Amino acid sequence: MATVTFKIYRYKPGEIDPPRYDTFQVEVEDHTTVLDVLEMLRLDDPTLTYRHSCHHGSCGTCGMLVNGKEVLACVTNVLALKTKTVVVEPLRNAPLVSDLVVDMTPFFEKYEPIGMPYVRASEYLPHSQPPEEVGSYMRFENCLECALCLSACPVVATDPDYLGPAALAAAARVVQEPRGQDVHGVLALVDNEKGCWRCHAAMECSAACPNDVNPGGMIMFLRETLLAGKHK
Amino acid sequence: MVSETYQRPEPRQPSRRFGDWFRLRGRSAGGWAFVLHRLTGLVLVFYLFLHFYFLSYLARGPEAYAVMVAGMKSLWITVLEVGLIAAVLFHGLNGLRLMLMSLNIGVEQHEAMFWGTVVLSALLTAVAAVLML
Amino acid sequence: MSKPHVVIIGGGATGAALAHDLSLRGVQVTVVERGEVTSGTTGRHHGLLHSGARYAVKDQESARECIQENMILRKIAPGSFELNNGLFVAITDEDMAYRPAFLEGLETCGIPYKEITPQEALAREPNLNPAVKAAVEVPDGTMDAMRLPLRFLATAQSNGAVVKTYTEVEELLMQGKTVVGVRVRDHVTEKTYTIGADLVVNAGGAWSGKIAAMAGVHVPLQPSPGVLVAVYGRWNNMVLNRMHRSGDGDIIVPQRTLSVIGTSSWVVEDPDRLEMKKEHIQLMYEYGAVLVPAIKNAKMRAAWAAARPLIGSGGAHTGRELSRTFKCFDHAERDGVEGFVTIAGGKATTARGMAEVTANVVVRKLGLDAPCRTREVVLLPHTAYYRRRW
Amino acid sequence: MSRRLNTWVWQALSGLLLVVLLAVHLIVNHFAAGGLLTYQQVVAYLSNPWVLGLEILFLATVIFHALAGVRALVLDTGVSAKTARAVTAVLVVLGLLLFGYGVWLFAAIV
Repeated sequence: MATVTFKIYRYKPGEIDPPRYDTFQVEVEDHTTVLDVLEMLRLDDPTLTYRHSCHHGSCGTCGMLVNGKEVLACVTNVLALKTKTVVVEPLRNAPLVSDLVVDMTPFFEKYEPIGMPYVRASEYLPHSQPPEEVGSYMRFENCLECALCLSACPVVATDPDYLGPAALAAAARVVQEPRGQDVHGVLALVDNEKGCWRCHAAMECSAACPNDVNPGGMIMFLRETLLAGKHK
Repeated sequence: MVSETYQRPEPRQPSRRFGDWFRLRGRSAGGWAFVLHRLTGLVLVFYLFLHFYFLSYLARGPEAYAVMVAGMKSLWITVLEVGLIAAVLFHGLNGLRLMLMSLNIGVEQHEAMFWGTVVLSALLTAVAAVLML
Repeated sequence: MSKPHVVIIGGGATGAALAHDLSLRGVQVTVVERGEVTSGTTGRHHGLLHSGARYAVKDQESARECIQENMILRKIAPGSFELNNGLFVAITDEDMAYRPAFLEGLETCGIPYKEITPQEALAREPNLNPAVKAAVEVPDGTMDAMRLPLRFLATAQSNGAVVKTYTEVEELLMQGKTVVGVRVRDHVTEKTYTIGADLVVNAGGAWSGKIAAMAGVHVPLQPSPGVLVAVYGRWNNMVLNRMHRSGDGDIIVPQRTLSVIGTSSWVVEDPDRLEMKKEHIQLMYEYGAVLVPAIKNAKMRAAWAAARPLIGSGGAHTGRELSRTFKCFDHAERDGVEGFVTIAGGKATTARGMAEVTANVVVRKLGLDAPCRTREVVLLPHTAYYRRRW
Repeated sequence: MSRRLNTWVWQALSGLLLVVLLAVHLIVNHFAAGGLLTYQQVVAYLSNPWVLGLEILFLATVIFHALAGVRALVLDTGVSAKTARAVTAVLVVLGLLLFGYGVWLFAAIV
């Protein structure tokens, strides 16, 4: 058990506006995560709003800034942060709804048209032999649609029309494993100045990504594909 | 029973954060490379215009040019010139790094390549400084 | 004539599937959810698309529901599952003793299965405990606990349903003994307002007892939490189950880049206060290692608790004795409260079936003659859920 | 990729060229033998038609690269497509003016 101070960003349109920080003293244990703390705080203050669902870093809803860095709150251990004060703020570069809740609509406006299939061939346990009716083992895609990469990207910060790392990485996945998708159509979506050529390779998206999508590397893969004319 | 009309306010749109072009805190090496590339690029564009201005002395004849060149012979100007060399070197070498990355070469090693760029620029700047001072 | 209006309380799997079903039947639906959709129990389950084999001996009603819904979901939500099948493996002699009853249960419930040799099981799953004595393959799969319900909600929205998140019900509005709407608080502004309804459905899952109490009625619901542990890596590609009476830590569900070990079980009174039992984390590791020995060294990604909404008397101690099936309560028949229906219990796999049964009750009460269409209608992708305005 | 090379590719190619040209320019103009310090030295240097050609190529490349960089910065601010086109037009004119100025300067001293 240790006592940690939490400073939490609060905003409610017309109500808490301008935003403020609320401070709480919280008792945490070894396994307590930032999301656990928010859940505890909400018992006393039901007005605290945040997004969450799976609690194990698989759904991607609880993206937020913790001490200024983009993380999934559910897999962010409080004591591992090693700070006496933990500052929790909403993601950057997204419309703010309330407290820590951001509007994901603009994210999906760019992401959905790419049409990345949600399952992919699994590369795990390559020597195992799947039963006949299964064909090859499959698994869900890495991308959690959490928007941490968009929050970290310095270009998204100033250009809302930039396609952004998540959509570009999804496009690269379609090129790598089309699963029936139209590769040329997807490449046409990204081969322009609001697409993969807008990126300045700061690679902050890849540093922020909680699930090894490596969007920066995927954007570089798209450039290579386009430069080398590999898809023809 | 009739519902009360209630309209939830629109979300607050994010403002454009130009500070993020130059924010070093909370950044990884790739982010620092981006910040430095942008800063040095801006410095070099500024210098390009300055250079054009100073070369206009050439059109005013040998004497005017000699006066301008003599005016450049201060230590402070030389120090600024060394800074300029450093900016050129970093921007050029990091540009090569960005080109390699865009050919999908060394993307996994982009941080090491950034540090290599920094070290190489520093070394070459030192050589230039020795030659100039 | 305008469409009848139904308010669904709860944006979990059940509420989502019901919103979809009712929207297809010409009902105007408003879903109110106090937090983010699927933030209660729905988002936190293993992500298991049940074949029903887990319940084939003890809870055959649930088992039949599962295999039926499993097959329907494959049709209406293509692309939303890791369809790698599942294995039930016997490790001990005790497990072997359970085998005949297990196979008989699969037959009885109509769950397709294929017994494979231990050698073949190990060829498919190299990390499996080499002590495996018997292995039975069943059509288990993995689902995304959040994104499958999002597909129901997305399709419902495209058919006119409105989903109001961060909107908490504070009061059920009554006229005499009839529920006529809800008073809600919008946590975005902390303003309250009323939503009138021809009928209100309580799909609050583990919280449905609390909601029912607002209308002065009791539903025999027992929130039963379990601890789950997610570890990095896929240690198996098929869902691995222990072939024995369902108990603690007897399943490893590979999901995305993780493996989820589940699960313990106890009962609580208040689903908002799930005390995370730290010692259960170690237990999950230990039991998981019986199936896949290497998993005891796997790095943990997260441990969490989720509250199952089980129907029961409240007399159970661990939650295991409670059925996993569901019940639809028409409170008019049961408690004399009109305009109020509760759907409780069940599982994510059976959410569509629960919705069908509930919607049948709802449309009958509303005097509509509209058949269920959710067995055929293919759902929109989950990304379509976000084609919405605040 | 479309047959038409995009600005990013031109930016990269001009950058690559600059690495070579700028090295030559810096070493010859400013380092070799103490650099070009007098008017006469500059005139003598540029009297070699190869050198002059190289310097004019350098002039064009550096102007393109610098202004394309400015354009990238402006596009990063998320301006509308219309504004982007206007900015591009202004930068093209500015670039041509700068190039003209450079050529005029060479002409004035050669």
